[in-house]
Amino acid sequence: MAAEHVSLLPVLLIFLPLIGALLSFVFRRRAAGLGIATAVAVFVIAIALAFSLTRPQRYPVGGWGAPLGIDLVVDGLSLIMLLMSATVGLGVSLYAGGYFHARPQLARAFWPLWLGLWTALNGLFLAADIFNLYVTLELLGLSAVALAALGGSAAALGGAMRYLLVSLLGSLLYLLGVALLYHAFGSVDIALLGERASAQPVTLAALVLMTVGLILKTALFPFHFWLPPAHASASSPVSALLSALVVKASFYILLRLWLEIFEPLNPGRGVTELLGLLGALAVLWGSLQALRQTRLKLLIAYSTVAQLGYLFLGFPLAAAVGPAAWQAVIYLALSHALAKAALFMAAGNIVLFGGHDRIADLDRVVQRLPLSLAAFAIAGISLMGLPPSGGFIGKWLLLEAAIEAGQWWWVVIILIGGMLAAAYLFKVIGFAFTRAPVSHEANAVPPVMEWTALVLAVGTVLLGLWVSPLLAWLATGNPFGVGP
Amino acid sequence: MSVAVLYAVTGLGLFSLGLYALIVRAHLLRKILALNIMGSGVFLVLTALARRAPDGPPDPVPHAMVITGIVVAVAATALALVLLRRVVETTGQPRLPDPDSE
Amino acid sequence: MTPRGAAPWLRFSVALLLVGMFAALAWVLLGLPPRSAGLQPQVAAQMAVSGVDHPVTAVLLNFRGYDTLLEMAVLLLACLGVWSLSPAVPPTDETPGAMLAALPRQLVPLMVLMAGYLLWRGATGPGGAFQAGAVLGAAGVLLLLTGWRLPVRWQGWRLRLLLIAGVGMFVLVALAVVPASGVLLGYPLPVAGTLILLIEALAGLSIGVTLMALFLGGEPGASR
Amino acid sequence: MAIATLLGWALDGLLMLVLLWLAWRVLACKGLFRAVVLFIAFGLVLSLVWVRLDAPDVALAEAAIGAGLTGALLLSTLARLDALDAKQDEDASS
Repeated sequence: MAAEHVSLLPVLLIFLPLIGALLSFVFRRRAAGLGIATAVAVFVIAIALAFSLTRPQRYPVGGWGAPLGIDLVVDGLSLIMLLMSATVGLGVSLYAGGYFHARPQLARAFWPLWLGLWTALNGLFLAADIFNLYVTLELLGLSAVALAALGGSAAALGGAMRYLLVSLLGSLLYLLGVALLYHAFGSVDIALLGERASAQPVTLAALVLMTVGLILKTALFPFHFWLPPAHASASSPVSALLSALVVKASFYILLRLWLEIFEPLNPGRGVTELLGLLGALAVLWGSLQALRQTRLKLLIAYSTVAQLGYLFLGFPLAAAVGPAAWQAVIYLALSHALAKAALFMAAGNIVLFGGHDRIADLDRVVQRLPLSLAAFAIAGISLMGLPPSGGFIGKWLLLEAAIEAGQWWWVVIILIGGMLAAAYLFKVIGFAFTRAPVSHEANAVPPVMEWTALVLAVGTVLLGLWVSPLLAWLATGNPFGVGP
Repeated sequence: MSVAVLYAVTGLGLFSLGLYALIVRAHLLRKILALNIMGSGVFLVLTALARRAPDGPPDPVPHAMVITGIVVAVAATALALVLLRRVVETTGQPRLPDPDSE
Repeated sequence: MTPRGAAPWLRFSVALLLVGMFAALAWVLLGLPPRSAGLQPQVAAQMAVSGVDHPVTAVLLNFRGYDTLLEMAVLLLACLGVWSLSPAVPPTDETPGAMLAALPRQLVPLMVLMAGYLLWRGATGPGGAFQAGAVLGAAGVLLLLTGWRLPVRWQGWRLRLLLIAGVGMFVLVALAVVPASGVLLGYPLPVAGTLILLIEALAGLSIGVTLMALFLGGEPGASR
Repeated sequence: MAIATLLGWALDGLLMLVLLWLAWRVLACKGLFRAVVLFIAFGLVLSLVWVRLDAPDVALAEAAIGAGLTGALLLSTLARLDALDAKQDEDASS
């Protein structure tokens, strides 16, 4: 069978959370403890994988190998995504330990669902097989929807229902693309498809179906309509997971398919320009909508719509200048994950503290929840793209790519997006300093919830300082393919 | 043109009909039915084209994929139906709330 | 009560768009090579070392067993989602009518027998864990329809253990074979058939119970 | 032989048309109960199609899960929705 030694670490990243989900379901009194233990273990294994991975690895499940069996692949791109989910996942787990402590009914549903979602995420980032990706997508979608509905309010249920319909529609469009590719080229393995696929109508049809399905799930403008209600009305740890991680998963699949199957076929400038244009519109529309919101969590959710837009600028820029644009995009995705998780956690603390999230009535939270406000402000710096932060590095790399490509219009979009982000974030911070006309109840916020928000926010600063090791990890196995 | 391909085209027809109803019909139960019919359409494309094997038995891999798909579909449908029930219980409406009305 | 549909202009443009999509995709399908064996030759070549004699079972439980494992997790998580969303089903003292009670008494043992047969048959012909589980689930639904409820002592952790038994056994086998064969889910050939039957038996049971639980809606007997 | 082939073609053509017609009725007919019943019929016809396509495993899964259990789930949901409606009407009239 496999002659060379293959590390079991990637497999553990899928199976540990799955086992954790099963155990926390059966032993529900111990669910929180089991969940946090699993989260720590997954985090440690992801770090160990990062330090031990020197070249990309292919893992044939069952020993069959593609095309008959299913392979798992880990390279720099999957590694960065796994690290992202491990970091945010650990943070959210600790935060959820505090958040659900007083809500045992919700806790018993939260832990197995969240660990199931984590299984799906890690499985998705490691998959090398488009049908296996479909199964992980469904696992991800169903657990995300169940988590989004957990709050139980009319808004949460309606948001979750819409999310479910969109998610299933996206999966079916994707699956139809899988059917076409399989029957045209006799394999569902991404690498084999990359070798066999040629520029013909069936490939183009699959490209269109899968791209539409995946941008629906990634909430790219104009398919963003489902995201703000679902993300804003979920309970706060869930909002953090959905915005930081779940929407990145479908973008990751799109990027993989694009890099390994579709881009080498040169589908034409039209496709990349269109995706870039939608991304630019998402940046503008999402930011303007965020500015209009009167509720804190909706504002953060619209900011996600805007920030996801930047990721799609990678398509036209990579077509012009190559892998540098994708480096920038992945850096932005990573920074956004940490920053957005921190923002939703801080917002969750504010909601818990004051019992509402009306921005105008924040009533001097800065004095009363200084740590959460600090987390909000630091994460905000990264979202605006100011130094020293991961968001700054990402935008800087993206600007460089745009200038090198001589496409100044993307530069304008990136700068306007940054300014709008500053405007909507300062609006929140401003109200946090002022006294509201009516004062209100105040509930104690467990310290762990404040600290996890702050640590993740500080993480965005570290991303701004640790640039070269991260870019070196990302380059493992040359995922963005500069020539053969 | 073989029967297998015609069945696959029928599958596309089911997919398109389902998608039309998913967009146009407002009642959530109708939308859930529409998604199920779309799913059946995709399964039909997968299975029908598996029978293009020259004289041999059909390709079993798509059959396995479709069985997986059927189980996933019933899981999704069960979750959707419970959500539908809860939406009706909380809002009194069997349709999606208007996203703009806060 | 019946919700209004979309506006006529919207209906018309959607219909137009979808007719276009259908035509384009149909044209694509007609352009595919009329003959293609897909992966059938590869499956046939490896059947001897798969541990079973039926190709679809070999693909589901061996060649692409990892998909099936994750798919059972999907079913389990859907059940979890359903439980988290709906109120618990209280223990009932409802007694089914004589006619309704008689029907399942005849049918249920027959269906359980059929499930067992399908499971065993899966190794050599059409059948297997999913079909067996579905028949078991249908028997359960029939019982539920006549007012039968799970005995109280089987609620709680015992029921949850039944629900996870399928995925749990799959995970256990997947990891347990690693020292022997060096890869995840790489069954050593002499025991491949036995391991597959073991996984299928528990998977069928779990699927049956999960489908029953999905039909019941809420978690039986859970305190709220 | 030729007659058998011809009959096969006719049966296939009929199944395709019935499938499309049932799908259209499920999505367009008046009344949810009727739609659900038609959907179950759709599942049963579909399992015949799987048999015609030499996919007996899929046919078994479809008949048991696709038509049977999905149908049962849909019917029980419909019953609960009707109960909810009735309750709301009472609330409104009181």
